[in-house]
Amino acid sequence: MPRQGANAGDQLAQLLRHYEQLLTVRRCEERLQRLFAEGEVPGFIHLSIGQEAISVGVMSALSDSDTIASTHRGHGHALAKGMPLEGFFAELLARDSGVCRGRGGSMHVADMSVGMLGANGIVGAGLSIATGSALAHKLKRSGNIAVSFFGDGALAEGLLHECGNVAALMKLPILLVCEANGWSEFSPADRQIAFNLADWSKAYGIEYRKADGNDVLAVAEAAEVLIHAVRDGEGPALLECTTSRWRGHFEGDAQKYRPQDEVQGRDPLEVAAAYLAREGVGEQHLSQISARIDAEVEAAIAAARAAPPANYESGFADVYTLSAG
Amino acid sequence: MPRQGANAGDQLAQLLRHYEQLLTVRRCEERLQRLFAEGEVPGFIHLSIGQEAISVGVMSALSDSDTIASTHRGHGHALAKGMPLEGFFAELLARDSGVCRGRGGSMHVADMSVGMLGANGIVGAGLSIATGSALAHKLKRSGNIAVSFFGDGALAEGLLHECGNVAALMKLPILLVCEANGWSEFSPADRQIAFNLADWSKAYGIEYRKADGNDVLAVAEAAEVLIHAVRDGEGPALLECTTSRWRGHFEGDAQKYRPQDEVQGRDPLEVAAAYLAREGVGEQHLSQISARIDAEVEAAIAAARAAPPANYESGFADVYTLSAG
Amino acid sequence: MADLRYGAAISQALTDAMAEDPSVIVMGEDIGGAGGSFGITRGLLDKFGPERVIDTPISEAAIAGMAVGAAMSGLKPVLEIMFMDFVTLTMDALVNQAAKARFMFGGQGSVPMVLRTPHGGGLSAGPQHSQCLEAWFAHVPGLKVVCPSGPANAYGLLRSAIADPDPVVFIEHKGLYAKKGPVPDVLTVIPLGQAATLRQGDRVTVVSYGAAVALALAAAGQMADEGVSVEVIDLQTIQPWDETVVLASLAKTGHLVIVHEAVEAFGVGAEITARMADIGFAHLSGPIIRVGAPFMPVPFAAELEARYRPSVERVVTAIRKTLGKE
Amino acid sequence: MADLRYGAAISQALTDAMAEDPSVIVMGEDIGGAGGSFGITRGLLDKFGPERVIDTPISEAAIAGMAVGAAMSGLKPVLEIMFMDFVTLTMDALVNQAAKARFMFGGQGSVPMVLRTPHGGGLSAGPQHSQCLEAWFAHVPGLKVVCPSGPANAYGLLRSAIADPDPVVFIEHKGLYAKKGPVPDVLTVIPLGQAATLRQGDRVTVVSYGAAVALALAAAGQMADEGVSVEVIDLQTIQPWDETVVLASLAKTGHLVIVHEAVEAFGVGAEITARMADIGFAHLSGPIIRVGAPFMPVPFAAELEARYRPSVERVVTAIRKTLGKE
Ligand SMILES: Cc1ncc(C[n+]2csc(CCOP(=O)(O)OP(=O)(O)O)c2C)c(N)n1
Ligand SMILES: Cc1ncc(C[n+]2csc(CCOP(=O)(O)OP(=O)(O)O)c2C)c(N)n1
Ligand SMILES: [Mg+2]
Ligand SMILES: [Mg+2]
Repeated sequence: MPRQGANAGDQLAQLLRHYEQLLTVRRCEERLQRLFAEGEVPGFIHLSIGQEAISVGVMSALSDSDTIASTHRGHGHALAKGMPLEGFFAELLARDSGVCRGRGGSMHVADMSVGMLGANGIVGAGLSIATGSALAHKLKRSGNIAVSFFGDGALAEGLLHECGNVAALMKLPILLVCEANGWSEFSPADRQIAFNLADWSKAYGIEYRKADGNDVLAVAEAAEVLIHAVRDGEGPALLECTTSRWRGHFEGDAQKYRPQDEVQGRDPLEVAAAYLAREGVGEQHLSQISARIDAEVEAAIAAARAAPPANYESGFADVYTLSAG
Repeated sequence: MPRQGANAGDQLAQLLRHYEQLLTVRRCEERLQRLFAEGEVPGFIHLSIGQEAISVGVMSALSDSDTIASTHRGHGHALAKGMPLEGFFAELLARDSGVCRGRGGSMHVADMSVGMLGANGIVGAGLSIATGSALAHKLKRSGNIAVSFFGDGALAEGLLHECGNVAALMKLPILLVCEANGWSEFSPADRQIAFNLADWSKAYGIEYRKADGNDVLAVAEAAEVLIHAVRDGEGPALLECTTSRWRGHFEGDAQKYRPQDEVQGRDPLEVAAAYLAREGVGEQHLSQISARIDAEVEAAIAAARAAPPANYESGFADVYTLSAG
Repeated sequence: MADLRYGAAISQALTDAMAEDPSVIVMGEDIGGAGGSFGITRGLLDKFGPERVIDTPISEAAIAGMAVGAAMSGLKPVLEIMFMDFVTLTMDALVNQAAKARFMFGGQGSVPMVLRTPHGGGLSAGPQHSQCLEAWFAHVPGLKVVCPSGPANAYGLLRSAIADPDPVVFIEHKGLYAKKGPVPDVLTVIPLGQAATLRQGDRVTVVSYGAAVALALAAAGQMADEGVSVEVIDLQTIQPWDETVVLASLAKTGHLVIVHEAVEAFGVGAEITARMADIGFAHLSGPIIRVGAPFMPVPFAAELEARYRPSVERVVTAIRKTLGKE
Repeated sequence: MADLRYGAAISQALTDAMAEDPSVIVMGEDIGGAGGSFGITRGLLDKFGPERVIDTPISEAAIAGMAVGAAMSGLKPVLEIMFMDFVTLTMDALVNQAAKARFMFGGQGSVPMVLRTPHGGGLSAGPQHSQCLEAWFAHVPGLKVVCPSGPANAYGLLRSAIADPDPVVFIEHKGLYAKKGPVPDVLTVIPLGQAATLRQGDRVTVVSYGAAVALALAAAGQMADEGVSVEVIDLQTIQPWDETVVLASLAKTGHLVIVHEAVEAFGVGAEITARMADIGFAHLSGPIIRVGAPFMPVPFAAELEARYRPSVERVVTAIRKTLGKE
């Protein structure tokens, strides 16, 4: 599903970038999985393994000054938006050089410099933050847009309705991206949600598309079409991406609630590799990429490990500013 | 629009009951208007003059053990549900004999003995209270239903979405009644709401009807059809009633925001009187009813005035119970 | 010195802040066309247009969260919540998002927003339209809490709140809106975090904020007639509050009374008492007495509400009590 | 005496209450099929079926409001909010509806509901999954607030909370769930509003609740080695709290220390201090010292969180401080 309007060379370069990003997110999370199991990463971590194509696909249509608000499952969003690997790992390893200086951890990775307004521990909260960010973009006539990522479980929160309504009324430049992985923590999402997003969007006059969330090109294409309209001032749009959560809700989740025979979606990496194969990019090229990314990830982890631990005293200065009025 | 399946005598009796209730609500609120202007009623009062047919029509399909959750504009709901006039006026006049012992006032009139779970100062809050009440009805297999009244401005609150979703999922016996008077306080409701309720209901799988909220028979008929299904376990339904708010948002509101030429809906009393005329009920009969109701209202006000004022000390015992565990 | 109404001073602060800084916007329910339920934002729509004066739907949770997101993206939103009781619907945005962003993102993500809201009773508005909930916010690291007592500090503190890089909960008293008071000819900015000593005295310190300051002053006047010299401190900012000024006063007087309209139990007065019972213990010559609302929702009936709210008499009684003059 | 885990004691209380009273239901996110995020409701679905053990969508505002409505209509809902931080989304239902109904409806409308929720840190769960917000609720007339310190009172207090005719916020500590402690062979109900004196002493009174009680006891043990006799009081119920027991202890010791995990500023300790600095002033022989969290969101990094949370050392320091032994 190569995009139209780009020439063959561009297309290939773009595909390769997608693949590299997908693999970067995958490798980072696989390493986190191990670091967590070995006790080096504390707290709750929610991996997006299996869902990477949504982050990578949507982000391919954004610039650094577009903003995103993310969720508890935010690593993919953060990395695809451009958060540096070292700051990312340093955060999860609770270092002072972490993007949040070790104060936030997995659920709060943020990098304002690339428009990543934060992962979020509160389901649904990102919806209103992104809506507000879109308001700022609109008033400043910056041409930027805001994107809110949220899961299919989050659809039950009232903020979906309030923000959908406000964004539609005010024609805000916001893209709502639902990552429909079929699970809301330990419960099937469809037992918690009585509506489908196509009908829901229609009721609010919100442009809607559905994409295969495991196919980075499908996501990128749908996102691009919607984002084009959003940027043009046509108001909010909603992109629903079906996907699968490969791991537990969080690392350490024994998943007793999960049927053995649950059908997993296709591997976003394999889907992307197949596209590349069609363009003549072979195994060898992919292994080179893989080796490079592995090295980058290991370097980032090594740098994070070598960094000083998070600092307690510095936190007090960031509770709030004591200005002279 | 006489109901089907009832014989002519029943129909007439029912119409007369509607008329009497409409007139009772009207007269009570007109008197409140004066009592407020004269300084006898303190606080904020929101009159439902012009909207009475919704309360009367819906309530005609309910029993005492069905429950309702109301709004800031709750006098009509309370009286039509069966709150005694004396307790009502005593409350607004801040007497100890008031339904809430003078502690709640207009925005909190409640009478649990007739299933009136309270007017409410928080826009939208009644939605969740009614949803919970419906849950209780369902679990107790009581055959009762719950009704939530709310305005067209309240549609912007997230609870509409959360409760609509939960009620649809759990197939709760609840009727949602939107009183669409076109205003959300000082702003036209359509500038605050991006969706229409027909599409919205459809998205959630909620049975929907729209009725002329100034025509008590139209409301009663639509309510009855929906309530029948709700009672039968078919899940939530929504009734949208178009109407007009004749007075300001609250008494004392100068309404500078309001267009001079706004078209008011028909008078629910005149609509009902026309039906009665068709059945041969003449002016004279109506004046008799009117005189009786006036007398009842004056008697209630006189009794309220004569009652002891609200009592301060007794309040402490009702903050919470200090039980022996 | 001129005379200005409290409400007008707040309007002026909004107007001046908007005129000076194009990133300041105001948003809320019925604040544009209608000018706000208490008329505070009247005229702003005409002056600054609908892009900067935004009428929102009745969606408190969303608009509070939007203020956070807008603040993260370069605006300075001033959000009006019509009655303080409705902040119940905005707690997540304020507490979990706005308050924590700067810290939790490691010093990125300043959230320069102000939430303006009126608290307090006196209008027979009943249990859901009269509450004083400032203690909640003062307990949350990351939020500043401000509560002006009159027109001059309403203006000066609101200007500081809007200029502040962090989220500020700015609490007005609905009973004060129409009250006039003296203001300097040139309205001045008042820094956050500083108390004002409104009356000097050496026998008892009375600490207060908001509308209750007038009760403290009246009680001080009454005690003066009896020869008891009372110092009255207006906190102005509740979080961070001016411990230095209160402690210095206590060191002088040895007696402390705290007055506010909020429920006494677990209220703001508890914290001031607790700090002074620790760092000021050596200075204490008598019990610290709080005057606040009893443990009861705000009743509707006017007579009940009048008994419920703190009064000059209750402040006087408290002063006598700490002096052992009961 | 048997040994039981804190989490198991809570499960047992739920099971017993549901078995005894068919109007008791439990509801919350993932509490049915999955047995709750901390496993507390495990087994209830099989025992009592999906009508009484209700898995809800992620709609905290709605389910809290539903609990209110269900309680008004004859059920006794026990609602689980997965982390106390998420009560931000339930404040309206709790504060404006549940808390006020009995009073505001003139004595009609009892709202017999319980909101169970875990607070506290220790899991590196970060700023939005570790807060202790009990002071908010204690400030609201109409709500009872309970916080058990171990399995025996977790069971006994939860039974009382469920039986209570009014809304109760029942706060558990996630760090305690897996901890074992002694319980009587026959589990007993413990009335709300009563403190428990866990250790007798005559030099200093230490008041605490929840997980911090263990710190108080450890500090008391340590001080005993130094010959300082410390009395340890477990409040058990925070609203209404047992003023009588605390005052009597203070009358004996003259010194008071209060320990909790919540932020110290404007926290529960402030109220206890404030009451004692008033009605207990005559007994005070030293400053009242609070030990709580600093004014900072709960940090993620394990080492930071460990420094952030109160410790035995800090309690010991506080005891020394009030005794003037710094
Ligand atoms: C307000 C709130 N309620 C509940 C939770 C606990 N929680 C965290 S993730 C989650 C499920 C979210 O499901 P979904 O939105 O589909 O995201 P997914 O985990 O599938 O990516 C829940 C209930 C929370 N963090 N915040
Ligand atoms: C949560 C909340 N937000 C705002 C208000 C203030 N307020 C009271 S009524 C109202 C407008 C309600 O409009 P609608 O729901 O259409 O009811 P109507 O007044 O038209 O009957 C507003 C904004 C409130 N009481 N509660
Ligand atoms: Mg999901
Ligand atoms: Mg309306």
